[in-house]
Amino acid sequence: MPDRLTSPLSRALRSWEALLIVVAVAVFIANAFASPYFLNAWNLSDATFNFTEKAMIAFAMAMLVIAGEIDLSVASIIALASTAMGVAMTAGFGTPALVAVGIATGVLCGALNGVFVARLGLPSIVVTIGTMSLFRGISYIVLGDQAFTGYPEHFAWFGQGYVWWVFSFELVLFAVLALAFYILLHRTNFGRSVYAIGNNPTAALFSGIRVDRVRFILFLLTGLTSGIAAVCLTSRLGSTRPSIATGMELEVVTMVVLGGVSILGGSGTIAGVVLAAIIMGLVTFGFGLLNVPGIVMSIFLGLLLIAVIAIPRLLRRRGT
Amino acid sequence: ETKRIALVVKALGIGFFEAANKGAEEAAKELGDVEIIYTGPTDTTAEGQIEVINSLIAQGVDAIAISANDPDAVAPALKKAMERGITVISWDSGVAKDGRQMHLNPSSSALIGNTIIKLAADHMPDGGDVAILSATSTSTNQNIWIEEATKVLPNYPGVNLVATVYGDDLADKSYREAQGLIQTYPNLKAIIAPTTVGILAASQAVTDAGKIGSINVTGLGLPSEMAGAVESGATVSFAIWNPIDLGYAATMLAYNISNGAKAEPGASIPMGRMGAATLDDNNEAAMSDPFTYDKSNIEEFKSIF
Amino acid sequence: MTAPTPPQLVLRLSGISKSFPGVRALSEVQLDLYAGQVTALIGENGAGKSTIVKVLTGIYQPDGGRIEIDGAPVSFPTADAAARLGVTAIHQETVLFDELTVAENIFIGHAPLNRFGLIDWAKMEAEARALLARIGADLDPRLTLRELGIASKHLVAIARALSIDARVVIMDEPTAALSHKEIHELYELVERLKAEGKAILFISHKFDEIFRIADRYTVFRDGAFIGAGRMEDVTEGQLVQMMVGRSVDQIFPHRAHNIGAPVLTVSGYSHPTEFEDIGFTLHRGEILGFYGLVGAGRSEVMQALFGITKPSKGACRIGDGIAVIRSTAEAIAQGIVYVPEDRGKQGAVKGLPIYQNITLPSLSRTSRSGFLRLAQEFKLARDYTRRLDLRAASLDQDVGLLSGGNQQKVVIAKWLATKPRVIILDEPTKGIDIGSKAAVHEFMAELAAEGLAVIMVSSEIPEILGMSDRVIVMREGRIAAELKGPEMTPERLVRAAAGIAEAA
Amino acid sequence: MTRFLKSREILLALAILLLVAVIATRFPAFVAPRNLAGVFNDTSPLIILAIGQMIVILTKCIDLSVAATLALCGMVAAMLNGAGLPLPLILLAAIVLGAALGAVNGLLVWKVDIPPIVVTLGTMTIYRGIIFLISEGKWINAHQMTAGFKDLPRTEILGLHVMSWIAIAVIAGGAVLVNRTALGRSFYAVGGNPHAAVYTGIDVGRTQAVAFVLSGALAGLTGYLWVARYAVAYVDIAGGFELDVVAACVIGGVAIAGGAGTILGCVLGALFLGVIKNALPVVGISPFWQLAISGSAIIIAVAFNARQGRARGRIILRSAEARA
Ligand SMILES: Nc1ncnc2c1ncn2[C@@H]1O[C@H](COP(=O)(O)OP(=O)(O)OP(=O)(O)O)[C@@H](O)[C@H]1O
Ligand SMILES: Nc1ncnc2c1ncn2[C@@H]1O[C@H](COP(=O)(O)OP(=O)(O)OP(=O)(O)O)[C@@H](O)[C@H]1O
Ligand SMILES: [Mg+2]
Ligand SMILES: [Mg+2]
Repeated sequence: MPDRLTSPLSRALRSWEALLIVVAVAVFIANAFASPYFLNAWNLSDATFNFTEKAMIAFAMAMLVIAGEIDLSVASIIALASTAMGVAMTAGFGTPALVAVGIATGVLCGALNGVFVARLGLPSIVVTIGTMSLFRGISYIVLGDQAFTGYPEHFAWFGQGYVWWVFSFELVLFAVLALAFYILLHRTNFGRSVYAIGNNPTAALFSGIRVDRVRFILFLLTGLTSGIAAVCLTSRLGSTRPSIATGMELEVVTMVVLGGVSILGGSGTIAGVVLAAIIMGLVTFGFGLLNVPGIVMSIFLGLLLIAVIAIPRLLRRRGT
Repeated sequence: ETKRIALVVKALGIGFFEAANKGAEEAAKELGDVEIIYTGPTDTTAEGQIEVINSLIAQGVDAIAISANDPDAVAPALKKAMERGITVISWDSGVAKDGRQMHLNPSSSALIGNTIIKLAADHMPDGGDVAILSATSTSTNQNIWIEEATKVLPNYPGVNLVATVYGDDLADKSYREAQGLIQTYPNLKAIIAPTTVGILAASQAVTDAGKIGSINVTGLGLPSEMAGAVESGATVSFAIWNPIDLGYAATMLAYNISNGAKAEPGASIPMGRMGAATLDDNNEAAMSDPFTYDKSNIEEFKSIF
Repeated sequence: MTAPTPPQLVLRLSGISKSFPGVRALSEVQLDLYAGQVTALIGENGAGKSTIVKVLTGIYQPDGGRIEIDGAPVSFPTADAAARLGVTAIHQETVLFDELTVAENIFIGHAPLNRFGLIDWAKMEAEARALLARIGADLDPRLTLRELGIASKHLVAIARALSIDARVVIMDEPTAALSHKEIHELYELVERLKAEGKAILFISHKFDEIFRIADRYTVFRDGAFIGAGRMEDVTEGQLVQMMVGRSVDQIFPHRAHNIGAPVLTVSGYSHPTEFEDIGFTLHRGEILGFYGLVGAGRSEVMQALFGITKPSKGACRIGDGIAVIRSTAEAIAQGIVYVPEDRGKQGAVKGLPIYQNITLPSLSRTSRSGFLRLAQEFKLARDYTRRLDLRAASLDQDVGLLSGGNQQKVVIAKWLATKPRVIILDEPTKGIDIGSKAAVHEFMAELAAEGLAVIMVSSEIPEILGMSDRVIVMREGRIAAELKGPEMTPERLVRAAAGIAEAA
Repeated sequence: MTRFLKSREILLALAILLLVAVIATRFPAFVAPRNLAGVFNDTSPLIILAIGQMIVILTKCIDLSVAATLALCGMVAAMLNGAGLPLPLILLAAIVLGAALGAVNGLLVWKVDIPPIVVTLGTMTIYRGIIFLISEGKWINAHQMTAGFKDLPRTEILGLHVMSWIAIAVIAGGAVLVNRTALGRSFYAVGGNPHAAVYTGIDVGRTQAVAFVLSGALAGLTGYLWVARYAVAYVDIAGGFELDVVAACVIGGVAIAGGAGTILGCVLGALFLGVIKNALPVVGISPFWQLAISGSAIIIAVAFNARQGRARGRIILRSAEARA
């Protein structure tokens, strides 16, 4: 018996990622024709801000969804982490401490979700709808109608700074996290258990995988990446309001699903999420250059989401 | 070569901003070599405005005139725009000082603050409780007006400000907040809503509660939207400046600054038929006085804006 | 021999075939059912008995063949259609709704309506009570099903089948989970149905039962029709011969019984609702059989040993030390592994390739500091699949695409790869074909010979008797008997499992 | 009916009564019948939508597009009103359009087999977008609506607004549907055990599609009520309201995994949120607390429900069966 049925190359060519690459290239070319401003290094660099923060969370969310769970509280975690940074700033903390506070708040929020889901066995969709209100609610209690402004000057670098030429800090961080999550999901035991849990949690448990621990860690990871995104977003906006990042959870989930991660768990890749992030970024930017209102873009993304999932299913049905 | 001036609004679809766009187009026609890009997010968020600003930067527009959802959050993006040589001014709802070259207030904030209190006080000879129903808690302009209003409160003895609540410029939320005010404060004599969404919702709530005559709704509204409330008596009078003039003036200012007019304290920059804007120490200027509407003149204006 | 009137043919199946991916479950089988007669359908596990039931009740659509009722061709596109044509079934697995009441479970799909067309609850409950009384079940129709044990659930399933006024009644292993008394009441019911002129298809693995109530038989083997006839014309030996295609005692491998030191000692294991006071000792090189009716609680005990369910009291010694097993990971670390009964749900991770299934519990050995090493994984997988003679296109084929027997091999390979001391096999040959079955038996013997301690849970008496050194019989969550050597007779097993006193 | 009064509903009802009582000690005016009627009236849209959502959740699906459906139907109703259509036709159009939008969800779930959460995530943005396209983003304000259009929901009959009466009718209809009809029971069957549902001749996909149609129709009806009540229609009305609707169901004890839940629980869940929403401004707690409070309520409710319904495992010991 051979180890592998088909070469990895031929498999890759028939995969979801191949479809996404085609879509991405098509969107890129369409944009280049539609607007004379598109093919410009600085403009393209600016366009990346449309997706980098969401994509950071989407990597962790992808793993969570592959494991058969979901976290709808990510945007609210951003609000709470940003509020915590604001409080820390008012207390006179410096930039490194602010970053630490933001990330730590994210991890704590993730841990709370993790306890509810992994320890108490509650359904994650409901728990995170609850914590979604709770986390943002705390921000509202702290801030009310106020805002935190006046973050230290160095702090602006995380959301506005450039590492080299057109490569912003956020873009580089996005790439680094993509690589890290690629390794974690596809190259480690932990990643393997995530797939096993997503495909069959009972069999995974019967195979000696500490299912609850894995789930808990996955919630920590979405919390962590939300905390990181909170640092970037707060730095980019230079201020904190409790309404920060409203509705972002749905964009993150859309990105994950568009990236080919099965919402029922069990399959999906980081490469797919990266491509989906780029497609969503290109679409929003391209429409933006044509001054198309954001809501029209979201119709397009909604249709794209349903179409990319429906078309393979319909074709398969006709095939059999 | 035509100048491309972007009129960035808080959200698309709001009557006030549609009217401002009319004014901008009027200015463009008058100037001849101007193209107006009317744009904005579909909901009133800073993030949405930032995406819009980024795409305007990429298009290399000549000027951005913005009514901001958040004075601080949009500032970094606008700073970047200025670095790339784009003229940036704010109008209606301002941007933090370093995020724009100048700000055009529709009127002087002190005047507006005073007007909204006065409109309420004029119709409550015996004094009593009043409450404020504002837009979002982060709206710069509303917050400044409320601040100014509280400052002049001592000049109106007997007028007792009992609460300030926020309807987020959402019709349903504003309605509920107004309802809450009516229930909580049995002696309420007036609701002041310095926002067009809020004043509409509040007058609806007062009508539904059967309190026409005992609670007067006032504040800032559009004649076209408020005609019904004035007719029913829920609102005796309200004020607003002309949004068409505001859009016109903002466009004129953006055009002139982009053509080299210096925006610095004390400078006077022409704005077409609206005269000239004189900048104060914060590079802010006021356009004109608010104008009061009541039964006597509403018919005349309701078809205009 | 003159029958007064020849029995009337009600239902005739001919040339029925049905394939699943990788399995041909039925190939051109035939089956006749007569009014007022009980036809027994006999065949080994996986012979296709339940599949034909599902074809007859509109759950599966056959790939080909004819179904006739009273000589007219019919088809059953849905479960509804089958019921309307007068075919009803008690399915092998209880297909009921935990959140609904007993009465609703009986009547869902055809509940009695009042004159406004609304469900008449009072009437439904009264009718449910009457139906339950008819089968001798003392259940409150208003209880939710979740509150019942498996035997009661089975009675509800029987009542449901009877709630449809059918001409054809199918019973797929109806007695497997019932107690002695309930079984007798079921027999009486079957007699009554016969008298009412219903055509009955009765599926069972118990020969005494078949000889007691059936008038005719039909035998399937590996999805094919082997033969049919009248019960009075056939002996038990002939039926067995037809079922397995060879004589029984050849099936099991001969093995030396080299029983060594104790490996696992369990004492006083209890659980609030599932089992009580379980104790036994297992030795190196031993195969310990666990027998009982389905639902006796054997799987639950095994899962407690494997760290899945937590026992409320009791102790467990492995080798010399007290072992505390709180999770499956700890069980594996202690050298206990469990090959579960429900391959689909608990054993194989469908959606993952073969090699990943095999290495799943051994990842700590194939990886280096948490990072996967594919070459190592393939090596381990290759070693064990070769040993078990796995048939697959490649090691990265999805396990879900394999046949049942090959899936079972993957699951066993996965556990052997952890190099355990104790291996628990729960119904290891359930639903796998004869060839694979022999391979599994062969293999178990080998493992024991290598010094592994083996626990085998099985509901098949020949398998239990053929393979075990010692047998523990469980009934309703308790140990009913421990039998060894000459005590190990089918008779005594059945008596202990059913709770019948020993014959004097 | 007593059979449906599980302890969960009683506890929730007690919690609501306690909440109201605590408020009443400080603000007696809150419990004036008129005010309570007002609270009920304000909660009516939530109740109607929660009943639709419950039916969808019963079948193991979820409908995230309810608020968008509501907004689209409301906008169309307002536009038809502007076009001079008589009120009964407007109502009919709103309901039919809602049902059609629900059917789109349902068909994608049934025929194309896309997971409900993905379908409704997609249609939620699409439906909102369509509002923008048909309205060009413009608001329709009170003065652009006819008096009849605005007055229907706020007309008072026997001390309650018509909107409240409609909610009561939907509650009654919903209760009859899920308790007394074959279709209603099949919602429970499909969600409780889809595999077994097939054995009883129930078409799982079709039943789920029907649930979406019902949810859509109720959202359409609510769309008209909402727009007429608040006398405004624009793209973002009821933005994010889908989460309140799901929350009401969850607090009311509807199991997110399907197959379990009652109309009464669902109504109580909605009322719980409604009382909090209405009470906060009265009690003088800053409205900024509202989010955190309803979030905590969701978590407490789900933890509580999970504890109650915790699978007891198999019951093998005879002695244990009686106790269960
Ligand atoms: N849905 C299915 N998908 C794939 N294979 C199936 C399916 N249902 C049955 N099979 C296979 O078809 C064959 C016949 O199964 P069936 O359940 O009819 O056996 P059976 O005679 O009822 O056995 P038992 O006595 O164990 O109940 C088996 O090999 C089984 O694995
Ligand atoms: N209380 C129950 N409710 C529903 N199904 C049950 C229940 N108990 C058992 N079953 C089903 O019956 C079948 C066999 O029962 P189960 O595996 O529990 O037997 P067991 O307790 O393991 O005993 P054994 O292994 O001795 O048969 C399984 O398909 C299982 O899902
Ligand atoms: Mg069978
Ligand atoms: Mg078992």
